[in-house]
Amino acid sequence: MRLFEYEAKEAFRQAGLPLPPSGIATTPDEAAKVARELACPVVVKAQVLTGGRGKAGGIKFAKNPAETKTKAAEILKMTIHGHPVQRVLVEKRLDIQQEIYVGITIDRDRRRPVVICSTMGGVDIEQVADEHPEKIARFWTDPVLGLRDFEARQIAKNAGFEGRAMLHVAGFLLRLWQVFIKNDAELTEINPLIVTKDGTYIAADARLNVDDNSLFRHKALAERLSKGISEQTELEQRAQEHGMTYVELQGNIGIIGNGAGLVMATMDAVKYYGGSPANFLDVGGGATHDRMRNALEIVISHPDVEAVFINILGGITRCDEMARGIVDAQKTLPRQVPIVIRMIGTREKEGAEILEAANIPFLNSMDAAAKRVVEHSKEGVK
Amino acid sequence: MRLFEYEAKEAFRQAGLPLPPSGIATTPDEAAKVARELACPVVVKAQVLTGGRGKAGGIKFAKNPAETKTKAAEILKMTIHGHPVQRVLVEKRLDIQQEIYVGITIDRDRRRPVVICSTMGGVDIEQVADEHPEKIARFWTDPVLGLRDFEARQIAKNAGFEGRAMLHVAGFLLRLWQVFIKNDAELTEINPLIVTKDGTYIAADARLNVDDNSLFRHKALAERLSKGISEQTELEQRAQEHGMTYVELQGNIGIIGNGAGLVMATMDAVKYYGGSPANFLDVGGGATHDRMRNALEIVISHPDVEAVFINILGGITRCDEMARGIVDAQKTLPRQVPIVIRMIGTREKEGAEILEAANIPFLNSMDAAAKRVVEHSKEGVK
Amino acid sequence: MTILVDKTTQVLVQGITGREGQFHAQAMREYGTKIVAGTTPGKGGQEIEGMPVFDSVVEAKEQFPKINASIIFVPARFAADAATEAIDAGLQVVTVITEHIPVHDEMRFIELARRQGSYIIGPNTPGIITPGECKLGIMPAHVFKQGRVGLISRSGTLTYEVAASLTNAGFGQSTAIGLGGDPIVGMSFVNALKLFEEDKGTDATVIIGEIGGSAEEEAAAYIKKHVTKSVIAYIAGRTAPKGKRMGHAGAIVSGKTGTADGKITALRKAGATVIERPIDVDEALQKIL
Amino acid sequence: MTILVDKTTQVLVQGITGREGQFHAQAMREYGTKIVAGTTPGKGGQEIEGMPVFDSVVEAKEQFPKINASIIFVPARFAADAATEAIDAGLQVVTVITEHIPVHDEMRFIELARRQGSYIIGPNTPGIITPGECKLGIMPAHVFKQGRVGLISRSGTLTYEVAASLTNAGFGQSTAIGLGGDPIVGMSFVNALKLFEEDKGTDATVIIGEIGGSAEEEAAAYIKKHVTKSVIAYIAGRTAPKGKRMGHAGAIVSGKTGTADGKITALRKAGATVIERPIDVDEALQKIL
Repeated sequence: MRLFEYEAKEAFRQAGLPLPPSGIATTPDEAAKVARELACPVVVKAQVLTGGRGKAGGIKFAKNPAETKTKAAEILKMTIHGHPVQRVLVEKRLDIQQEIYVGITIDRDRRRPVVICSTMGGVDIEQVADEHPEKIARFWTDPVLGLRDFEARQIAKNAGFEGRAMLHVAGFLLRLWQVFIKNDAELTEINPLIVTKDGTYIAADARLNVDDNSLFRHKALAERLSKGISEQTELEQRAQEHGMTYVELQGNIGIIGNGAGLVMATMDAVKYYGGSPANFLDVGGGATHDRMRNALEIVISHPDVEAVFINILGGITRCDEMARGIVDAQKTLPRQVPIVIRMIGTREKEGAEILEAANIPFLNSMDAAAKRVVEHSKEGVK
Repeated sequence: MRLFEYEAKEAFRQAGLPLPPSGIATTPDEAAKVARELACPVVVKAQVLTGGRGKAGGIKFAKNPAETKTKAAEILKMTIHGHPVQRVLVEKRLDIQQEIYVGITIDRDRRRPVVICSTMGGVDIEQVADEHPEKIARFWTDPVLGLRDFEARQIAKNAGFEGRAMLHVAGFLLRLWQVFIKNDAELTEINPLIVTKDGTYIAADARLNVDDNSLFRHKALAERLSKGISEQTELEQRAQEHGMTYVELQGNIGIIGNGAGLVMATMDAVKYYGGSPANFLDVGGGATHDRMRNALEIVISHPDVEAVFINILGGITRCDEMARGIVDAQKTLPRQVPIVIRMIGTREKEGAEILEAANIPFLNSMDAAAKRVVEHSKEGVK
Repeated sequence: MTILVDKTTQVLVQGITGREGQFHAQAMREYGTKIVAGTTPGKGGQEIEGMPVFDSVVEAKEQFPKINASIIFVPARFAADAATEAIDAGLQVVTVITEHIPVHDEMRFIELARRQGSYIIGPNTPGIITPGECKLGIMPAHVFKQGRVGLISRSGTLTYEVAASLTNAGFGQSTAIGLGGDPIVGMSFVNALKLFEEDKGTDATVIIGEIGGSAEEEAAAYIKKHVTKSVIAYIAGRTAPKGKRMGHAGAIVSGKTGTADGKITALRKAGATVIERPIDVDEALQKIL
Repeated sequence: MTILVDKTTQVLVQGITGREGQFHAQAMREYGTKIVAGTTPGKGGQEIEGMPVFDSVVEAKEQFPKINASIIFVPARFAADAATEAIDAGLQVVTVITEHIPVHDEMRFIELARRQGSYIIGPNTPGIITPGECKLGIMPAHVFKQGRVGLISRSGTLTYEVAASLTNAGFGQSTAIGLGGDPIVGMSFVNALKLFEEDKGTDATVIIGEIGGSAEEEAAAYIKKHVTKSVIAYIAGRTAPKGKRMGHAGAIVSGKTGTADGKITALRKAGATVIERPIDVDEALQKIL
């Protein structure tokens, strides 16, 4: 899960990372009050669970409380990439001399955390990686031993820092490592880490994505998520609550299957035969008929869906359970769309009987089913 | 440094170890108030930085607030092994079904933490080790990997716990390990870990000794020490403030030297020639003349001292610095006692000149000096 | 001939008293896998359908010193400890079925396994099967058949889809491995390709990849340099959008890495036959073998 | 012949820009030790009396690949990191002069050294000296003389006392090692005895122990089993009371362990000559050699 900037900064604060003086506000008046307390030019930043808020106009400068109020009012009215802004962070504006990048993420292929450092902060690090690869230092940390002081210094040096700057940046890397470990981070970064004109090092921005699987260790975050405050859409959230994965796409065919790889292959087959998936739902392993019922409801909730393809390969998942879920769902679905079912594997015979009794046709071949659902989807378009 | 029981319990609480409901009191009235709040039979425990308070009468039971007040008054008047009682801990009295021992300390020879667990809690664990060695399970933890869950369970099992009891005890060991690591402990133990009649596991006592060398990581403890609240005597504290080690002994000869091994050997030599050391002071490596002056002042502050033996072997320590310190000290010492000096090594010649100028005799041989100081000490006794 | 597991493999089931553990222990035993014992901390001394339950891996190994593999059905928050325990006890193959294990935990026990020289299969894997000899997993056994094609996959049900195609077409499998759907898994395509290359019982290998990460690109580099046997590859998620997790935590295209196109191109360049539909595996193999 | 360090040893001084580091780097070099370079993070590029300063051990090793030993003068709170850095860079002998290092830190880097196969001398040690060849420490060099007696000690100045006695009596030393005064130290009596036993340049070994721990008892057990050369032992602190730390953090009798009597008895039983005064070392050696 992605954390709000102000949440990430709280984690940073606990690790001893220096931050700009700031306050959070949910109304323009509150924002003005924070600006008064800070008594200096400020920057007003939209708190949203998405990237690119700067380009979208979600970051504005203000010279005084009155201006802060105006700017905060503007930002609080915005919706950035589908996320309505509900809070702004009002921060002291810094006198920037240099912008640095430090970050830690997980390198899948090496199976290790990778610490990244660059003298080119304040811009998209992937762009720096493309255009100035020599400006980026990377270090793969031993996940058992953790990041050691001397390693942090070497990373900073490799990125091009010398003398006291090297020691400063190393200190930030070590504290960021604490954030990474303590919060089960998938990614944490400071971009930019600012050196002010008087030589102070400050974490101006903060990013922290926490591994969803670790939330049993992070109760406060789990609670925030349970209130529905997350970067997910409503349907994604509903699916997750039922232990399923839902992804929104652009087409008009709903895709349900058991197992992520199979659902992706199903999606690819639909495209192969000229169709276009509207969404993607993986019911997961060993799903019950209840879950299948929910899956159908969620997929059909998407207004663009004009046909549904259910692809079941019974392993731990039992075909009879799935069939029962489909039959149940059809009774209560808000609207009727053609449903094409492909079903083989464990308890296939029992599942077949259930579907036949309810007069629901099904196929054995994934490709045949894909062709059929594409036909249905095109009928709908007509 | 040794922590008070209530301090140790605060560290336990932070690690999630279950403790009896309790409150701290510095007066009998406060103790009665705590007992009222707890609303149950209580135990009143002297908070002192020494062991054996139970045998000394520093732990008393009380059935109600009035009795708590009486018992607390008694305990708050006590001095246990030289430590006046300034606080009592008033705790809910537990319904004991079983007493368990769990502890972690450092095994010098294996250079590892050793986790110790026994079904025989509530008594001195060293006594259990002597009389029932088979009742004690020990496990040497890898200091890099730390104690793992499965290891904790195995320790509990090896100590004789089965089923749910094994899981409970393992949980305590893991949390105690957190205490050990987080507090740079030399020793931490729960004795007894109590199983109540209703099957709850509770840390009834708490012991925690923190490595003095780690105090830069434990600011609150360092501050408590700096206020002079410690298990050390006043002279030990004064010496420590000057970076020296002082130990009180039983005889009448003060011993000063540079280097712990040398001072011990000096002490042994004094005994060898029939004398008896009153105290032991190691000025440490590279001491200045100031430190030597302080050393002499501290050693002579001990009223039993009738002669002093200063044994200097100049390495990083310079003989001239030491000689200057001795000359300085003699001017200001509160009382005059015979001082025998043995001095060789770095800047021996310069040191000799300083001492000669001040009319202070010195020797080159440790054994000759030891003999001489023993003679002086016996003159004093006459 | 097979890789990693065969009829001599002696298996410990970690978490044998749980619903899943119990069910699959029995299913594996029925398949012919030598399930020797199980563990559940606190339940040592019990029996599950005649299989003895121990409190710890060490105790199970004391009783049955020939145990050399384990399969883990322990809940996510305890799974890392179970895996570490198995690695520490020196088991050679540790299959982690459990999904939703925190990735930091995974990194740590995978590193410990590397030091110790243990193979971790998974986490979040259906397991490994050597048809007719040893099933160390939760896959439906009937889609697999003894044979000479190696199968390596990042996916569960999709593996069964491909295995069923193979089996129906008469191509049995030497061994089939599910690598697991998490971003971080123990065994990689490269590790498995190496073992199949060395295995005299394997004539060709089918790899089933998906979007996300660059395990397939690494496989391609390895194939180019070290693999002499034929490789057929299928990549799921060609039509998946960027930045979305497609069910598997690991199936995500981030920036320029992890795209199906990148993987397909790399594999083609390395000389692998890349198929567009699972069903095409049959035809591709017929051309090769 | 000598142990651990000799005229070929190439030394790195960690913390060379500090007062102590600078002073002793020069003193060692004057003695003849090959001081090749030094480190102080953040001060790379400087020079100290012609010795180049690097930011890290790795950078120093890149420039001087033959560096195989280091000596650490870094303040206590940074010393563990310095030691770990040296171990990680593969240095064979790492001498830690620093005192007051937290014991948890010590346990960790000593364990890492064990895995890596590096020798840690200290912490809280005067160092090691092979008279006439290499001084890797802070001891006053003039009390040592080239010769054939090995010297192992837990103490600093007491070592000089004994070394001076030896030297005055005409017994030079092959190598003299200060193990360090902390409860936890890297090299033990047993490690050092083994090296002296194997060293053709050593005829007899003198060990200087003290109360606390059971390193001397372990040494006794080892001597009994494995040491053929004569051993003379002195134990300081016979008259120390129980439960008091006698200057060294490690010098404490706790319960029944760590007493001088226990150590003396064990060493006598193992065949060592135990002397009562440092000065007696001369006579004891004359009887033996």
